[in-house]
Amino acid sequence: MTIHIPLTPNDTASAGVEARPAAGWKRRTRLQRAWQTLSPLLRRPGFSLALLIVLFALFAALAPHLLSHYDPYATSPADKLSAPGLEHWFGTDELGRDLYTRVVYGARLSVMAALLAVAIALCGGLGLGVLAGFAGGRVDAALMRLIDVLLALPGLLLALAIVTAIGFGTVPVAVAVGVGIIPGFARTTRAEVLRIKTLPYVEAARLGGASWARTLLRHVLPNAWGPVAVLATLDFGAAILATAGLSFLGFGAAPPAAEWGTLIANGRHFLITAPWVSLLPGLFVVAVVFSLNHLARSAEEHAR
Amino acid sequence: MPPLHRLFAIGSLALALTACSPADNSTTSKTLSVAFWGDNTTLVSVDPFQVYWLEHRVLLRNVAESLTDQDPDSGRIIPWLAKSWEISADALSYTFHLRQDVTFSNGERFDAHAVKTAFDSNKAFAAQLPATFGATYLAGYDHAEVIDDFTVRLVLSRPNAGFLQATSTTNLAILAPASYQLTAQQRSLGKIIGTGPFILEHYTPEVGARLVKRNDYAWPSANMRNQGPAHVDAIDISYIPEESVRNGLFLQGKADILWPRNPFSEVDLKLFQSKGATIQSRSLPGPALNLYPNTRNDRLLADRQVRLALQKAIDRTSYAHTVYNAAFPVVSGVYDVTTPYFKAQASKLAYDPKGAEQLLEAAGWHKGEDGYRHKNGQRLTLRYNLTPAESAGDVLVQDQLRKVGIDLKLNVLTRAEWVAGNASGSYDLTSTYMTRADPIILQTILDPRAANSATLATNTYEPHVLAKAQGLFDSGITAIADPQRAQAYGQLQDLLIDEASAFPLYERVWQAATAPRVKDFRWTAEGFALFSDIQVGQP
Amino acid sequence: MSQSPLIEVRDLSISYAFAGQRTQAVSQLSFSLAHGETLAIVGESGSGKSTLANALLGLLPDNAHIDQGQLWVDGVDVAQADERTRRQLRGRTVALVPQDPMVSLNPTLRIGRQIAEALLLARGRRYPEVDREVLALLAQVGLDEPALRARQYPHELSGGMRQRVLIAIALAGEPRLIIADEPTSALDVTVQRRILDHLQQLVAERGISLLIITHDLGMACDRADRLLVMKQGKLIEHASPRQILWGAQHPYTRDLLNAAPAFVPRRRPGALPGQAPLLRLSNVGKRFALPGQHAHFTALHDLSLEVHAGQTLAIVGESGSGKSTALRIALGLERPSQGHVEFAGEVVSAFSWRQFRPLRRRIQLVQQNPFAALDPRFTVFDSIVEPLVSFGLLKGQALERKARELIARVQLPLHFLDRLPRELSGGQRQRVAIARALALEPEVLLLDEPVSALDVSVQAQVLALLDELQRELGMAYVLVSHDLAVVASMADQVLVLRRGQVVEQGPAAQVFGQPASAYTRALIEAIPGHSRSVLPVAV
Amino acid sequence: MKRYLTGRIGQALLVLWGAYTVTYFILYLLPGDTLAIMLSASGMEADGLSPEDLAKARAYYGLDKGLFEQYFDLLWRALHGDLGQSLSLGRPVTALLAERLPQTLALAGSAIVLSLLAGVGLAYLTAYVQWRPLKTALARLPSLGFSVPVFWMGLLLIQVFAFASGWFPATGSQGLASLVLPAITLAIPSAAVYAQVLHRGFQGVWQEPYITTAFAKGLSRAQVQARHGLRNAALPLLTLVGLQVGNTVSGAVLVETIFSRNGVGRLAQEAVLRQDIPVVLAIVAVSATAFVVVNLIVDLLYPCLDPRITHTAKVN
Repeated sequence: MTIHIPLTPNDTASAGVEARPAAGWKRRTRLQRAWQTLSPLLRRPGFSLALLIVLFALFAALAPHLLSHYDPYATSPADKLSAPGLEHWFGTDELGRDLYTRVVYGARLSVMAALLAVAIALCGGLGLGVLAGFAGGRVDAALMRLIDVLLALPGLLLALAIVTAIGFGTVPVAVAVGVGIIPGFARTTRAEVLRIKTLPYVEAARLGGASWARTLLRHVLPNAWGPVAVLATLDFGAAILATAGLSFLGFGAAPPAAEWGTLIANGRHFLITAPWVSLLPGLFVVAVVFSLNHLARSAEEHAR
Repeated sequence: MPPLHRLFAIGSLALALTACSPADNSTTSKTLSVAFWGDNTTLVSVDPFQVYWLEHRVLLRNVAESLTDQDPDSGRIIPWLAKSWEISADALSYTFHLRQDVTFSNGERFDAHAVKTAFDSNKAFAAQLPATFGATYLAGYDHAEVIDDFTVRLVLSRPNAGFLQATSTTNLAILAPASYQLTAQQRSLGKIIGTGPFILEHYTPEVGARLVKRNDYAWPSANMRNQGPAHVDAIDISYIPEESVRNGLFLQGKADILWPRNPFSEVDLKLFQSKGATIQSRSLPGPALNLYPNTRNDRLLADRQVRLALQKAIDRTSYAHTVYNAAFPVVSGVYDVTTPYFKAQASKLAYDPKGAEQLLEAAGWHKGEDGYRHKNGQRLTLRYNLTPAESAGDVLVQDQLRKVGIDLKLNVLTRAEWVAGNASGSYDLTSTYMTRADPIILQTILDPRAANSATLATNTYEPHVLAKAQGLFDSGITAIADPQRAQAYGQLQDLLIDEASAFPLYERVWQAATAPRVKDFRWTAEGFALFSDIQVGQP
Repeated sequence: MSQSPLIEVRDLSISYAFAGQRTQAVSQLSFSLAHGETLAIVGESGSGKSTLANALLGLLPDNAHIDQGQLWVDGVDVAQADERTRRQLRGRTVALVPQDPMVSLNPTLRIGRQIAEALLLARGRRYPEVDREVLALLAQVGLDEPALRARQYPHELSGGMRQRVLIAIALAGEPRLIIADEPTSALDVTVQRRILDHLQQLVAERGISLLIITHDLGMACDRADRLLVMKQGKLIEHASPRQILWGAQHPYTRDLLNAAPAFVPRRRPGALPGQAPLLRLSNVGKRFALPGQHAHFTALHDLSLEVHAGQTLAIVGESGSGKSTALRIALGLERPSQGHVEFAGEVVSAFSWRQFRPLRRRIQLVQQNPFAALDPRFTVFDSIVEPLVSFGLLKGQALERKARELIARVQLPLHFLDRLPRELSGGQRQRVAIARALALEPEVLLLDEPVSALDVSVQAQVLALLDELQRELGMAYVLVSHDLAVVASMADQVLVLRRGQVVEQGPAAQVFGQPASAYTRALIEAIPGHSRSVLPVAV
Repeated sequence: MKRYLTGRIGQALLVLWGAYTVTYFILYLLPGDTLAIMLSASGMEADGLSPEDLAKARAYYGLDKGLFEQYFDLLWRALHGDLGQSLSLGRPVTALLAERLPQTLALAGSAIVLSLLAGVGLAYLTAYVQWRPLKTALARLPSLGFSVPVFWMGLLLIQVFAFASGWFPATGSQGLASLVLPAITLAIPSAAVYAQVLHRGFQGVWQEPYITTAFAKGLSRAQVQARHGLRNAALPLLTLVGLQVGNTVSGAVLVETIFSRNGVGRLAQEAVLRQDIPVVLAIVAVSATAFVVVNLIVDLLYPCLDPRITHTAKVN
């Protein structure tokens, strides 16, 4: 049983007792406020660790060469399938390439693909959701049926069809995955918009003379953003998994570049003889996705 | 929905545990289980005439038989359902004298009428669907004449030096007339009645097939050691696309023969051998795994110097030893060694990166800052179309070429796009293979007049070479005497290497791992197995 | 009644751990409760009264900790007892009538089952008379058609009916003590009174002790034999109602008494005759179409009113009376189905949103729930200047100056401009909302239940602020409220609504002094502490 | 109620038609000539044939019709229960589905049951456990569940439970035992989602005043959780079960590939690759129907679980 008693600030000291000199007051910047929100979260070791892992992945995507001195594509037949050790942290693959390096360089493709997918889903989903939620009526009904149609199509089948339609590679896979998660975003956004639209402060803003555009941009979207951002973080993880799934089926980037999914997929032939080739990249993916989930959940719990 | 009680049963782990305890009954000892890789998902068929899929041809070899057989060691054609034959001087008519003791598994008698029915049905099917694979075997066939019940004459309209070999293949295997009354579709799904030592009990696409022994079998060719009915009672064939799963099944003893399409990697090989398994290998007759260039339309490989440099830049020894193992044969010609009239070209295929770099420099390609060669602002990038996925070997070659400054772009495509790419010529390198124990098979790839893809075949040669190559193909197919054929095909192989119109990568060795209890695994000339010879015993 | 008291609390201290800090909720509290006695614990939010109720039931949340003291309930020390023993006490010795009947019944279970559950716990699992007794209980708590009610789900009953069901549940275990935690604060006043009367009657009949926990000193004085007044976890006053009313010891208790807006109509000069009203509603009605039917629901019927500068018009009614609809029509948020709205001599009821917009500077709203009226992401500064920004009236320095002026006007410290709504208390939020409404310097301010969500002492402060602002700025107020005491302290004119119909309308003194309708009289009588309005406390 | 039902069914049919049409046109936008694929499948390439031969082959495969003509033709026949012929397999699609569907239904059905059992069980346990460290650990488990790639989990399970311990067969479509590992693999992500949602449901429900009412009656914690907590916490789960149908079909594609199961998922993947439009369309139609029907059932079931929801028009 977890009942939290809300501790309301004291009401008594309201009547100008603490008045400071007028010059003393300056508006707080957004950065300061963001820091104030974030700092209690950072004190949790789990959150910090998760953040660290995600930042590592993002950093690897931006500057992989700083994290490893090996060439991810240079084959070295003599070193093929050597076990993890000091020289090769994750071991080597069947052509003697350093696996850790390949995972780090793979981050660029995988993270970019996932980011692109989430960006597509965000733009599409946010657009549809806001439009449906704000316009209401027939527009809403029509858009929701469209979303239903997208939902009714199994995600992977839709992605497969899209990938075969526009070709293999990281970008098509990202597009396919992104289209697949649009419905979720659209639904969440719409629900949030519908909820916030009726809240008293939105009415107050309207009565204060704010235009719909201003209400939307200043009140509805920022307040709808919370749940949508949490969903985006969760879907960022889901997109990594979905791209991995498509790479597993062979739709990934052009070789020798390899996404994480491709690494796992290629390594699976050696599950019996050299398990690390598949397991270590797999574990890395699990760690990153789990961290993303953890961040999203912590942020959500914190917001509640 | 499955029955409710079933669902509940699944929920209970305990139940499931008891349900799956290994069911070792005595019959399994006489059943041979074979694990192949995935089934053909593009053309679902076990109809002999249509089948090009190697695994299905293995199956068919043991169910349906042909007029002749081919000696796996010498490549000579030997009697089988036909006791003897004569070929007319103009090589246009083949008279076969048939065995008289042969019956189909449905009880029908094997005779000249059955042979005529088979050939005529195949011809009719080829007319309806000219694209079908068997059509190439039947090239030139005009009609059959039944001389008497056990003598049949097959008449060609134009010479086909490969025709006699064709009569030994599964593609021209003789099915019972009843089979041809069915539609091609029904045959494709397993309604196959042959004269072989096994009967195809059922074939379930993508899952597997089951062969059962025929007890009254007594007409093998000389290739078979066992002259009577098969030693094993049944053969269970399963198609398992996932390599690790397939290997696991074999290691667990749930498969007696592990027979994937691609050769084993070194680690797998050692693992299997450490468990007492025997590795059976045979080079598949037909072209080696070659890359074919596109020399037309001002593509980079139009320059012979660049092609020759490419030939030198490929380290075939390292390929064989890295991707496979130290004992793996290094490819030494356009054909695999088991192909009749094979001519070794090992010295011309030696790894010579310095030579390659010199050739490229001479051709005006100079290394830039990115490590790749450039000429007139253009990078030396070669587009290699492949389907459905790249192999470790492709990536290895990519890295080998990088060392001399060639950028090999591995362009992974769906089968559809790959086909379209070949037809439109939007590639620099592409690759395909066919298996048949006769050099004539190369015509289906490299002779524009007979090839599946005329564009691919044309693009392989520079314009002035094409005529020369076609001339050699013609001499090969019209030649009647062996020395003439040997000369023609020898020159052809020289031409392809000298002109760098084919880049062999590796010998297409087909490997199967057999469990310790499996004895007498033997190959046919085309690289299939004779299940009738196999004995299973205690390891 | 010579036996030991039913409840004996000695030196009890309870604290909560929250966000790494410990907060004292109850400190060193001692009291006792005799059999058959009615005791009231009075306090505002944060006084620890609910914590005490939970502690008596042994239902403290996980993060609460009993630091010291003893809690004897019927001879058992709940502070020390194990969960099993405490469970024995609950329902059978101590029962609870919870705070908000709307959410205190399980929405997915039928009423009958929820009562039966309590019965079965008290009488054993195989109690044969369950069904009959459920109906008997339902009848006893004053519900018509008990058989029907038992089959219904909570959402099919009104709030008052649900509270009666909860009383039935509390009675089912035949407890010795019933704790009523703010039992009626969520209900309409007239319903409140009937239910409390009924509860006290039932308790008296059965000789059950009653512990009322409330924020309403008036109600406590009406109902209880003895009163405990708590503030911030400490017991500050312990007396009989009479003692408290005639001379409370502690200044806080006196403050509470004074703060509670006593029912004293205010007397002020009326509107100057001949002056045109600022806002006038003429014969306004509103109908809503019901979904799926051709029927209409009439929310408002033929309402006419006038609001003059510097005056307050109060609209009084219980939930569903149409008072909010009237307000929304006046604001142009809803179109009236009939009649029209005039603002400053202009008919505005047919105005589009765009046409209405300039008028928004002259008519503003303060909303009911201060907890949702502020954008949680906006600082106080952003919130209060938003109307100015929307109308593009001020920028930069001028904007900040105006913000300082406004925040001072609602008597909040300057540095509050940086706070986010979640860092403010309810009263402070309502002040911010008022400041926002004042930003445009409107002539008419609509107040929708402006203090109903606030503690009594805070209510008084906010009302005082509103009064002061009206005197300084000369605004007209339209006050919508269900609380007659609030209305009486503010209004010049009063309008009583019931189910969309105007029941009574006129100057405050007249309506309250000589109510013409029975409904108005009932409303006035239902005011807790009305009986003592003759007493000289609220002068 | 009747009116609601008609409207809801109409809506469902509209969604189905939308799904069918969207898929058809996506598939028709694919590059590559269907005929070329058909021919290459049988070992020939289109440019090796004369125009007459090509026309003959085109007619043989039924590809000699226009885009919309084929669409309406297919749609019309689909409405009559004829899903057409598979282009590459040369068999009626209905026969193919009849052969493959039971496998997938068994897999998906057992996966759904398993995921519900596991998800609900885990969340129930998490809610019941009071010891903090264990509660936290259990609460984090679902996150881990859907952080693991399905195919990776499948391979891992095969290694551990099929090859290392030999408890279950790794592949095959026959028997209960061969269903265990794939069903578990497919169930894990859904179970994680259910557990997570139900866990949150419990978190919310525990704060509801009616739980206090229940405790005040003298019910034990276990009784309160079972009688008052579960049903209310599980309400959001129902919608989710409906939505997970699509994910289960997606998962089936991967799981059937790994476990060499001969189901619809694998058929779908292969059909997309060889542009076998009738087959893909049929599979999409079937899975969309499953999705729509399950969600329809969910909607109709809601009033049973939550009496506050009714599908009849009501006066407020």
